[in-house]
Amino acid sequence: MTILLNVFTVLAVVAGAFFFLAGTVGLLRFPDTLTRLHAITKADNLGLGLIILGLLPLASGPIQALKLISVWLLVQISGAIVTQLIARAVRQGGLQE
Amino acid sequence: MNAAAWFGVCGATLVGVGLFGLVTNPEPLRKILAFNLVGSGVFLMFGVVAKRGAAVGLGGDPVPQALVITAIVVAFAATAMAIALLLRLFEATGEANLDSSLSGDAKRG
Amino acid sequence: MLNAAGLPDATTGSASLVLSIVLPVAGVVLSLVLGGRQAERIALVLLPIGLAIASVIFVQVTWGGHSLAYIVGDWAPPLGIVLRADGLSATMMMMTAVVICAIGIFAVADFRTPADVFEARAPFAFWILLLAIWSAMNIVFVGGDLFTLYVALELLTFAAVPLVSLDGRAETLQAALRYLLFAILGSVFYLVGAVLLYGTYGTLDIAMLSERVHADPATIAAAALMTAGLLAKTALFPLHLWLPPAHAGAPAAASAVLSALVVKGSFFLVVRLWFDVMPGIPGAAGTQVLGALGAAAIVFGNVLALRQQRLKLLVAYSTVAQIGYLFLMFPLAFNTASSALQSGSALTAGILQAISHATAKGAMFMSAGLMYAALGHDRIAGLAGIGRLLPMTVFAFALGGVSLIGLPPSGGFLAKWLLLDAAVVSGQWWWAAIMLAGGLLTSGYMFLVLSRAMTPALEPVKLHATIPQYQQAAALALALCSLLLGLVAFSSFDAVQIGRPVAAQVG
Amino acid sequence: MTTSLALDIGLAGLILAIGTWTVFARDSLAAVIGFVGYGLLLAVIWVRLSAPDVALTEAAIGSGMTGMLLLGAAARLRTERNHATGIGLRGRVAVGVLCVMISAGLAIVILFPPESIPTLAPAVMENLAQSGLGNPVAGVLFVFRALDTLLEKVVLILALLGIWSLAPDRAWGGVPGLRIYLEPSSTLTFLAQLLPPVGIVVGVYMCWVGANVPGGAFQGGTVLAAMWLLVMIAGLRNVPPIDRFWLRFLLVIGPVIFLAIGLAGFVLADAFLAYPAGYAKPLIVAVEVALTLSIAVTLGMLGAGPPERSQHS
Repeated sequence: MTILLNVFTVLAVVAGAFFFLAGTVGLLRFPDTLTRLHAITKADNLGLGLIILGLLPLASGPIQALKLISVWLLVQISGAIVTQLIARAVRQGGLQE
Repeated sequence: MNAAAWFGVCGATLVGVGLFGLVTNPEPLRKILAFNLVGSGVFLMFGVVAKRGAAVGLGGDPVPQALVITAIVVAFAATAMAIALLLRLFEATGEANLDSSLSGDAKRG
Repeated sequence: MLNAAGLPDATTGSASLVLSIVLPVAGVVLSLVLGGRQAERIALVLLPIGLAIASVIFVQVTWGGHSLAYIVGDWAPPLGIVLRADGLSATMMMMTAVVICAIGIFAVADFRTPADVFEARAPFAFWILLLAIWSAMNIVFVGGDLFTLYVALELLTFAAVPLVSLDGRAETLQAALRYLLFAILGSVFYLVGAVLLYGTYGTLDIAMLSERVHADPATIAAAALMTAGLLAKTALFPLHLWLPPAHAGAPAAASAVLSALVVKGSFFLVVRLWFDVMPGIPGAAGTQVLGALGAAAIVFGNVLALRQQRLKLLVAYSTVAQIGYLFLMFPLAFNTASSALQSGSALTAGILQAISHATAKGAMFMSAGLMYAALGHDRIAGLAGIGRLLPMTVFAFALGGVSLIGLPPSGGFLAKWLLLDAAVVSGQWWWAAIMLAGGLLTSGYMFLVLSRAMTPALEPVKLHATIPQYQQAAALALALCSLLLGLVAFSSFDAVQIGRPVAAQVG
Repeated sequence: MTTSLALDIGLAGLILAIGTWTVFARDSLAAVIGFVGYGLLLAVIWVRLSAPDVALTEAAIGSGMTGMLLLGAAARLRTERNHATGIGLRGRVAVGVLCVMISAGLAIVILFPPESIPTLAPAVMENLAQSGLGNPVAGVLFVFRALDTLLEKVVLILALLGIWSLAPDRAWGGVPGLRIYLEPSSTLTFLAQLLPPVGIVVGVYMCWVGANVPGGAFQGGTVLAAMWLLVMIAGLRNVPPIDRFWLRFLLVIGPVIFLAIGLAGFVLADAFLAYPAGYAKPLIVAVEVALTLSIAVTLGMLGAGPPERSQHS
């Protein structure tokens, strides 16, 4: 049983890392700010979600598992809202590229 | 060369890099940023000294760690005051640099 | 009397050390809550009490003949912090108390909360910052742990910087920012030294360090970096750029506090570091370098003072020069036999020089401020007739000058006499030459100012503001203190030497 | 073992790279944004150095609050064309050589420690039980070196007073000039309604648990201050004018209680800042709670800056 869990963890974490990589590549390659924002937020949220999913079996107890999930939720919320704010600032011509 | 030694070298280099920025960069905002860099370098050296002193089942010697917590708060207070002074100077004179001719007569002496 | 760690067996009656720190801090905290008008009252109430505490400590140390120590929180070093007051700190605390009382009386007229408003910015800030500077100076003098001294230095800096830009003019904001940047650069260097010392010896307590210190690369690096940091805060010659605009731009009472006291705080730590923590480390080369920087400060400071057009800048550059004098004592206190710094008459001379400069410079900045208020400007060329208008102020300025030049019976004279004597005894004649040249240059710009002030004005001088008598009296009192300091030579004992680790050598 | 060493070396290299970049980057705003990332990575290094208390402080104050102040300043100074000419090339080379020597010297001294590493860890551990605290760092901060912690709180108050004293005379007693989103954007309001409850729970938890596990007054206070600033920036709460009595009272409640308990040590225990036997823990927790309140208000007002508008306008 533990082997299955370990395999699942490795797979999930690797997939998560891949999405982070994809997000970074998007950040470097995409032409303007809005698309870069899009790439970063989508990829990183999904990547983090996968990594945390992978780490859940290793958590020492339900409390620590809940803490991991709350980390993910907080990053989700703050990431999404900050992206909205930056996008609004860009659209109003605040921040030039 | 364990991890602590590497972080020590990293801290020492940060002190040098930050010092270079603090002395040579003309913009006061960048000087304050460089000061924070030097500060974090020094605190890392405190952390390495603490890690070396780990004993009796503790991850590190708590005394330097407590000193670092106090020093971080003091460094923050210095940064906050420097930034408030800089912004107030920018409002009062429209420019934020240190070598303008404002205190010229002091220069001319 | 003192056990191994430099602690008296029982912390007898030295609770006064704690009071000297805690009372001004309590004053700061209370005035912040109670608001502007109360801040002034609290400060004026605390002035005599603080003076009384400083005198109690001075009496306890001098009559008891041994240094006081107080273990804070009942945890002895290396874990805990101890407060130590030896002869050195007792004399400096007395000087600080006297100067702050005089400046407090002087500042009542300039920093009074107007009747129509509950709280005004400048008075509220000034009185709290004055109390904060007092508590920071007291901690610098009695602190026994290098990290507590670091926090005290920061307390001193954060209380001094807002004083520079208290009247909000643009150039004072720039001077305050440059001062703060130099100060935080100095404190970072000090911290690097502290971490090296702790990494090598496992303690930051001064007495314990002095027993364990031996010359190895880490200690030499720590000594060099800490000294460099403290020199930046003391504005010794190459690092003096921030001082003139900062001290000249501040209001009269503030520049008196900055020049007389704040600069002495970091200087005192250099003395503590070199004479108490590591007397054997610097060696001949180190002391000669410090002496050379002092000599350069004397020459440059005085020459630049001679060329100033504005009185407050002249007095500020004279501070840069006088700071140079303070560092001449290091090479003269170096005992070639034991290749260590000897706490003898040279140390007494240096502390006497610091005390006489503090009182004299406080008086000079106060009188310069009064002349500025009376004439509306402080151009030296336009000082004609002020001698007749404000005789007491110009007299106080002149007495301060007498002490800086070092004419008998002033404290400056006694300090220079002891330094010259040490120079002759140790055969380092070049320091004697520097001192005499410095004395000549100082008398140069003093006569420059006084001759202008004494010339009768062609047309009657219009008074911008009426100057209250007690302000002039405060400046004169401080100048008289500096003048009569020389008479201490006839007293039988030498207060500074009490509690010095090495046997006091009769000067 | 080598993989974690490789990770550490990679982390140290990354930190060095970002640090150097923030010094040499041309655009100040980009450098400040880089600095915030640098601060968070630094917190990870503190975890690797097994100093969780310091990691919390570095993340909260070192990169969080400092980052916010720097970002605010960088944004306001963007319009200022940087025409200031720095030191000439010869000067830069000289300073560079000096800095390289200092760094090399420090690195050598760090790499070759003394034979017997001096440490106070055993001394702290044996005396910690007496104070009833579980967290050794909190023990050092509040029992062995309580004077430093008290003075440091006074330093924070003085920094705030220094910043307030920069205000123009007409604006004294007025409202600090915090940049506020005038037209309430729905997303920021959503964040300012959702995050503070979580933040307050986390802050209070960090302060409460600080006596036994990593946490403490400073870290908890900073999180609370961040939440207060968020609510003010989103416009849900207006910034309080600085002459309010409750504001001044909360500013000083921490040091006042700490000082009172310290002075009580004269009578109850036998030294200033000593705690009577058996009552150490409750007294320290009381001090920590008061300090957290004070720190939250002080850091909040430090973030808000000097007063700019008098209350009536």
